[in-house]
Amino acid sequence: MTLDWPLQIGYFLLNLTIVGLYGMLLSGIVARTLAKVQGRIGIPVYQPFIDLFKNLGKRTAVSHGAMFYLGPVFRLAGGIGTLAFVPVLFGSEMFSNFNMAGDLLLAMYFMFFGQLGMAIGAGESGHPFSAIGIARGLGQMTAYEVPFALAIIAIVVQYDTLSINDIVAAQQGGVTHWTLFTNPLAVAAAMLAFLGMTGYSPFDVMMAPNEIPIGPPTEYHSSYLAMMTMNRAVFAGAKLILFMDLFFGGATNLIELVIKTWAIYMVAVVVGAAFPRYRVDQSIRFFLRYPTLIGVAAIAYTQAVLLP
Amino acid sequence: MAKRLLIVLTLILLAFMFWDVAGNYVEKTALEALPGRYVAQGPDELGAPNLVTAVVVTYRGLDTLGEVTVLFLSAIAVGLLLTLGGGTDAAEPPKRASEIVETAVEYLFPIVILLGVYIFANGHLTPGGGFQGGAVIASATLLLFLSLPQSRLRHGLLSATESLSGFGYVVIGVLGIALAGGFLDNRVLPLGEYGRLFSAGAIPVIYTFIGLKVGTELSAVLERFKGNAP
Amino acid sequence: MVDALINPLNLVIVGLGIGFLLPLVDGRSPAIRRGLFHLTLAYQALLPLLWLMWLADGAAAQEIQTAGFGPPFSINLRLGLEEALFVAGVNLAALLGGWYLGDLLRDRAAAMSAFLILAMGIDGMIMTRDLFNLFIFIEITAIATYGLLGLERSAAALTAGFKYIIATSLASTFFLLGVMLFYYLTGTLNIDGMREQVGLVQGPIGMVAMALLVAGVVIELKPYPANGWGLDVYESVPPGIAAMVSVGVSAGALFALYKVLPLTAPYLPAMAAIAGATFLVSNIIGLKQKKARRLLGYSSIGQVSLVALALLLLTRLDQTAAIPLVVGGLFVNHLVAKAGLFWLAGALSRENIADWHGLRARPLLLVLFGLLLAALAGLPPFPGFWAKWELVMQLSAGGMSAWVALILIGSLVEAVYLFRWFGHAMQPADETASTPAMPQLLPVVFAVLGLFGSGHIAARSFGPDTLATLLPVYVAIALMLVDGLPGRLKAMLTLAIVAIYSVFIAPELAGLHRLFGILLLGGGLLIAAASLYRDDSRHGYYPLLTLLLLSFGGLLQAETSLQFFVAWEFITLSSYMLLCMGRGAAPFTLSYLIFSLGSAFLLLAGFGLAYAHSGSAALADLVRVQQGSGWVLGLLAVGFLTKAGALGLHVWLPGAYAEADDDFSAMLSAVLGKATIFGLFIAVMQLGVKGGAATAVMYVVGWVGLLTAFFGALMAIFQEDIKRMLAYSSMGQVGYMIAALATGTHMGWVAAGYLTVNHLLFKGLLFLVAAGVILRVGQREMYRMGGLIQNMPFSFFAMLIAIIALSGVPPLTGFGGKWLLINALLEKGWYWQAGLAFFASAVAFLYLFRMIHTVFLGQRKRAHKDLREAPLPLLIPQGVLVLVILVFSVQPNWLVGPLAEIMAGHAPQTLVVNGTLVQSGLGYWDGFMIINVVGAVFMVPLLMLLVLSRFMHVQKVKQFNIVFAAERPESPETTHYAYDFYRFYERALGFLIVPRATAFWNGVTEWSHSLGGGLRTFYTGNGQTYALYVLLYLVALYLAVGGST
Amino acid sequence: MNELSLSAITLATGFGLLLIGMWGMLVRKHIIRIIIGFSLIDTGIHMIMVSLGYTRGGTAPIIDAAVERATAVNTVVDPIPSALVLTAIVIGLGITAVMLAYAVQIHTHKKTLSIDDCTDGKW
Repeated sequence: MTLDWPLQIGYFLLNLTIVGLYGMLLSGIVARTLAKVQGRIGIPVYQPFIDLFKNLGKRTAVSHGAMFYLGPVFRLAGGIGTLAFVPVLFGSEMFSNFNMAGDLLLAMYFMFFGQLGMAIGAGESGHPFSAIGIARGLGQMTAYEVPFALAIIAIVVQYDTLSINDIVAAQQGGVTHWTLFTNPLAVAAAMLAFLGMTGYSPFDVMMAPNEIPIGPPTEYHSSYLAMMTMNRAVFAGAKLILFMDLFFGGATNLIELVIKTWAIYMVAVVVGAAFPRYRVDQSIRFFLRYPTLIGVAAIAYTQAVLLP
Repeated sequence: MAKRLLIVLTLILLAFMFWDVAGNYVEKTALEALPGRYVAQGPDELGAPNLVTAVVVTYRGLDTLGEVTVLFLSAIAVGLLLTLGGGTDAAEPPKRASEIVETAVEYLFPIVILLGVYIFANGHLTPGGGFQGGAVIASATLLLFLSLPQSRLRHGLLSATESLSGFGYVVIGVLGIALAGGFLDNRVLPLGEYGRLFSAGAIPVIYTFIGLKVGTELSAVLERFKGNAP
Repeated sequence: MVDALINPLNLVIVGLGIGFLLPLVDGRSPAIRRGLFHLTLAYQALLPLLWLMWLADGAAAQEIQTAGFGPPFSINLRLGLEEALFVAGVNLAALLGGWYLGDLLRDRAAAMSAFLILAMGIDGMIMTRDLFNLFIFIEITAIATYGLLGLERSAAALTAGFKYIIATSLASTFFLLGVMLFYYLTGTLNIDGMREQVGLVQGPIGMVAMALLVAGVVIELKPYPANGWGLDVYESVPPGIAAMVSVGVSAGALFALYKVLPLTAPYLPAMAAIAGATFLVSNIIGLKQKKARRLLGYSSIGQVSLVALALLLLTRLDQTAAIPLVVGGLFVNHLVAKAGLFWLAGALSRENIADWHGLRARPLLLVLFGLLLAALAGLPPFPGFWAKWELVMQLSAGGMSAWVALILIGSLVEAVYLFRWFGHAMQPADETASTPAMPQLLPVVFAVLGLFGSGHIAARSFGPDTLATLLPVYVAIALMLVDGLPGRLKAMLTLAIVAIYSVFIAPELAGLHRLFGILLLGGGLLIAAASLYRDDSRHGYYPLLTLLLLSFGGLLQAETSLQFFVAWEFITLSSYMLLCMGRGAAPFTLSYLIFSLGSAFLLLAGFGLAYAHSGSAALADLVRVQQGSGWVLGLLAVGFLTKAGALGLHVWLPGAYAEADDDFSAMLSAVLGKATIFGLFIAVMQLGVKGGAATAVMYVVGWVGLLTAFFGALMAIFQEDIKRMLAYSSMGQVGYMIAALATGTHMGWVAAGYLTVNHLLFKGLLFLVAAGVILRVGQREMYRMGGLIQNMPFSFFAMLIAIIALSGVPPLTGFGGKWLLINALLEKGWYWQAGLAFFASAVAFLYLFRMIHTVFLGQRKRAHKDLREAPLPLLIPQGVLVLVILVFSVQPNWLVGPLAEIMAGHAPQTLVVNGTLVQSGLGYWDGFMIINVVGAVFMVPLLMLLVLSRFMHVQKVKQFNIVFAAERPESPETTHYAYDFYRFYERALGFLIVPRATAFWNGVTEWSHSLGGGLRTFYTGNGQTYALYVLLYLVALYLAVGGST
Repeated sequence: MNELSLSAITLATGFGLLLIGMWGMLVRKHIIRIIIGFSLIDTGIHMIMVSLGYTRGGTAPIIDAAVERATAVNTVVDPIPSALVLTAIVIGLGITAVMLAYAVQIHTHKKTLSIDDCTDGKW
């Protein structure tokens, strides 16, 4: 397969910009929404942009070492990379990114890239809260990974492919073809896992502001922090798009994309607003209980009902 | 008690087993082929009227050599056990026998020895042989010990006799390989005239060696048991 | 004249003649007496050896007549090949034993006579062809023994001797009565004559006759429980005498059994049952035994029973052609090894096996001891190994699998107590006991040499190719001789030898074998090169390492299952010995060896069954096994899984990996573990695709693999010790390989191959990094480290690369493995398993982060401020491994392509490699493109940060300059979050890792020990009870077979 | 048993002696009595041996004036068991002697001759 590399890179930068901006905006919206739910006025939706620029403009920075310095780089590269391996819009060459490099498994495993790099960078800071936060985050990650993986397996079995594009293609032709309706158990498992992935309450113990002030990124500030904010936007966008592609029929245009991803995101936000924080061992057990059972049921359902 | 019961049970079962043999035993009415051949040809082949001797000394000579060995070994074993490291505790000297006995033994001793010699020398002709003769000789020693508990045997002489007669037996056997049909063949010497003392080839020689060996060995064993041996 | 000198009858004549003469030279000239004694023994040993040679070259068996008449009129003897072998063995043992006993016998001409005649009597038992004459020789042997037993004057020895007499005299009474009844029935005493007329031995009298004869012989072989008298003797009499009773008298009894066997055919199954039970039970009781000599007694009885069992079963199968190798091999093995051990035990004169510690300080003794034990345990190249192999093959072919199981279980139990003893010897000692005098050790040295020699001869009967598999041992022995050289020089020598060997065999390897050749030998060389970092002499390390590495070659070159198994056993033995050199390894070596041997025995059983079904011993003919392929595969798979440390069978693994020398841990995990995978490949490729039961086996193996992967990872995260963590990690990673292999598909095998290669790279790297860190820090607990990135940046980088490669995060090699694995599982339809694989690989992140963080990141201890980077000899192999990982990360198709090609020869191809794109039926993956995209993507934020940094004042801050509740932390110890890192995870999932497997195996241990304790309560020590057992044996035999019909 | 023959009686007696000897060996505690038991067993065996070699109406196998050489085959008993029993007797004697020597030594060391006190080795 020959690729027109300059064009491809150009397209990707475009995607990156769109998703990045959208992600920033989304976090503003979420903050605002949460404030409303809690009866506060909250920040303006453009506040994340202000914060970003403020951080970028800082004149000083301390470093604890090379890995500390590279941590945010890894983090942001992880976010951007994840986006790079996920097609944004179905049937559009412009919005398909570098999806041809690998399938769903690539996207799933690449999500860890940034986390790992960040964890190592934060580790070098020597701050115990960083280590504690990472330990908790990783621990929780292993747990929600289970229902998520089961859900993925269920739909891979259902569509008999690992290619994200093919999965989206199989959902075209009407709302009823979405995985949400053809395989609701898988979607339920995946969405529960999604709650853990976003790191909102009740699964935010790794950042737990009250006990281990924001956890892993404790020592990061100024430009480092700015890059991490950017990553949150891009990474969140990439994950949302992946979920949309896999479970909600994908999107053929940007409007559809915005609506669907916003809706998916709101699930996490609403749940986060409604439930208090779990202790980390509680959340581990939580994910390994019902979400996992649902995931198991999803595979059984797929095998027994959908395949024959 | 359980053990006693088990013993009884075992013996009862053994008894049943033996009954299987005794109950099914049929007395033979004729000789089998092998002994038949010994009886038919033994006298001619080996020149010994006493077929038991023929079997013992020649046909199954290796058994007999082994038998001598067994006796030699038991003498050694008794010797090893009773001489090294203490031996029997002879706290009080044994009591002397009465004078009658002592005197009788003085007369009897050479006669018994002579009888023993007679028995092993005529082993190929009459019932008897090296072992029997040797045993009689040893009984003379026993007689001696009973009457004179303090008496000592000449250990070196005994030992030399014992060793040399054993070695001589083996040498005769080897001569059998060289001069006759095989190891322990008695025909290294001429068979002589049937029924005479000096006949039946090497049988009388072998029986002499055996008789001497058995006599000295058993005597030595008796002395060991008597205690206070050298 | 020459004819007269070589006449076999001289064995009797000379022994007896000199025996009679010896007392004559009593007292006068002890030197002459001693000279005569040894000269006679030497002649007695030389003569049968010569005959053995001639007979082996095809000379006719010697029929010796006595008294000038042929059988049946006179007694005749025979010296055939079997007789010559046994006589030579016994007389050699007598020669060495006589030398050993020299001091004890010096002043006792009578005892010398008895000893000479004892040997002669045994020779007679072996050679005679007359049943009554056999009785005579039995009695000669017995009484000579009684006499010699009386040499020791302790109450224990005397009572033991008396019990011995009671039992054996009853036995010979039985025998005599049996002989007479046979004579009554057949009219002859000649054994060959009786064989012709064996039809006459029937009816009630016949049955009783046979029972008596059998009981007479069997009791001499000391069957359980009627053998307490024998054990008492072994324990209490001088070891030199005990050796002679154990090997010589038993040899005669065995041969008597061999002669009686054709006459008592109906009793054969009962005898086999007795021998089997005795073999098993005495080994189990041996577990409880603490006293060295009594332990040897149990072992002795077990071994003799095994020889008898082999004889009986082969006779039953009518495989008489195999008897010389099997029975002869087992017999010689027992004879030499057991005698050697008795002598050694006597020379050391330490009663309790726990007192044998400190042998380590005396290398010669240790080597002798280890080799003797290895021989007893049936390891190559000793004769017992070849015999056991042939026995198992024949029994399997004859459908006697239950017997195979019994033999292997018994052998394993025996190995337990033997090597526990060795473990005691390896313990350091406070005091150094006096070294025994050389004259006492000389016989032991000869015994070991004899074992090598006879092993070589036994191996020859399997053809020159098998003989070639012994090459590693000889190389190792040669290296052992130059063990005095400096350590680094020896390391170079090892590397050179292995490198030359590798180059030499490389052209012969193709396909899968070439792949594993590169892994095992190439990887082995690389890891072995790291040993250069140590400059101490490491006695014995390099010869054994050479043995290990060369045996990998043997494994690869193996064409028959035997050659494979030989190499496998060498690997087991050498790795065990190497493991023993680890400082804290002592508590773990035994379980390592036991599980390794258990694994080996399962393989042996599997190969035996394969031979039974395919009729071929070629490794490539496993594929011809049709019926029973499930069983064969099951046995082989469990065997390999045991060695791989699969869940439930893993209890040996963490301790072994953790406590081995640091560089050897890398070898164990990264390289040696691959040998197991190689074996599994061979088994699965040929048998796994058979359908039927094999499919079920594969399914189970698949689950076991994934559960191993999961639990390995889960247990790893809770370890404080870095090597323990790596050990559990290895266990988990191997689990993936097993699972991939078990799919039985092209994709799965490519995945397994890929995972194997990758695991070698990153695990070698991790263990070597750990070695460097441990060297510098002097600790293994990770929480005592921290912040070492500043001191050891390269080590950090190497570990970083390794953990990324392990975790499966793109763009390094790990992702390929995960992708292939998941695809293989999904393609196979193993969806739940795939879910578990995801979970396991996520859990792996936990320990990976913990490891790199606790060691290299976080707060550095003050004491570690001046530590230096790891030494260069450690870093260079690390560099090579990093380089290889990076190359395969950029061009994974260089690895996947050849793998796909290799595996395509064995299963329908489902994986397509198209340029840099790898495609399965489900998905696709272009490693080259991924790394380019990731590289480019990485540049974006990097450039951004670099640019931003131009405008900032980036300042490197000191250690404690952190936002810590507005305070300066107290000390690194309290600030480094490291200890009990995943406490919360334990709270959540800790219930999963309760050490059930350990508890189970402890239970097995306990149970078998108490079984042994229970079984030995039959030994009351009372001579009368023993007499009762003897009588009961007769009755039981009769009732079991004949009865009152 | 078809009819009561001479040798059958001695045979049965021999077996009887065997059993009595075994009883003695198993039940008596005194070592000397155990040895006596062994001797009884031995004697029983010898009786059995001789009985087995008996032919009906046979005489001793000595071919002298009393026995016609030509018909000797029909008139003498089997010489082999007689020869064997001779050997067996000597062997039995040897073993008995050794046993007695052991008894002496055991008494020296333990000052007792009860077999129940001779359980030094056990496990």
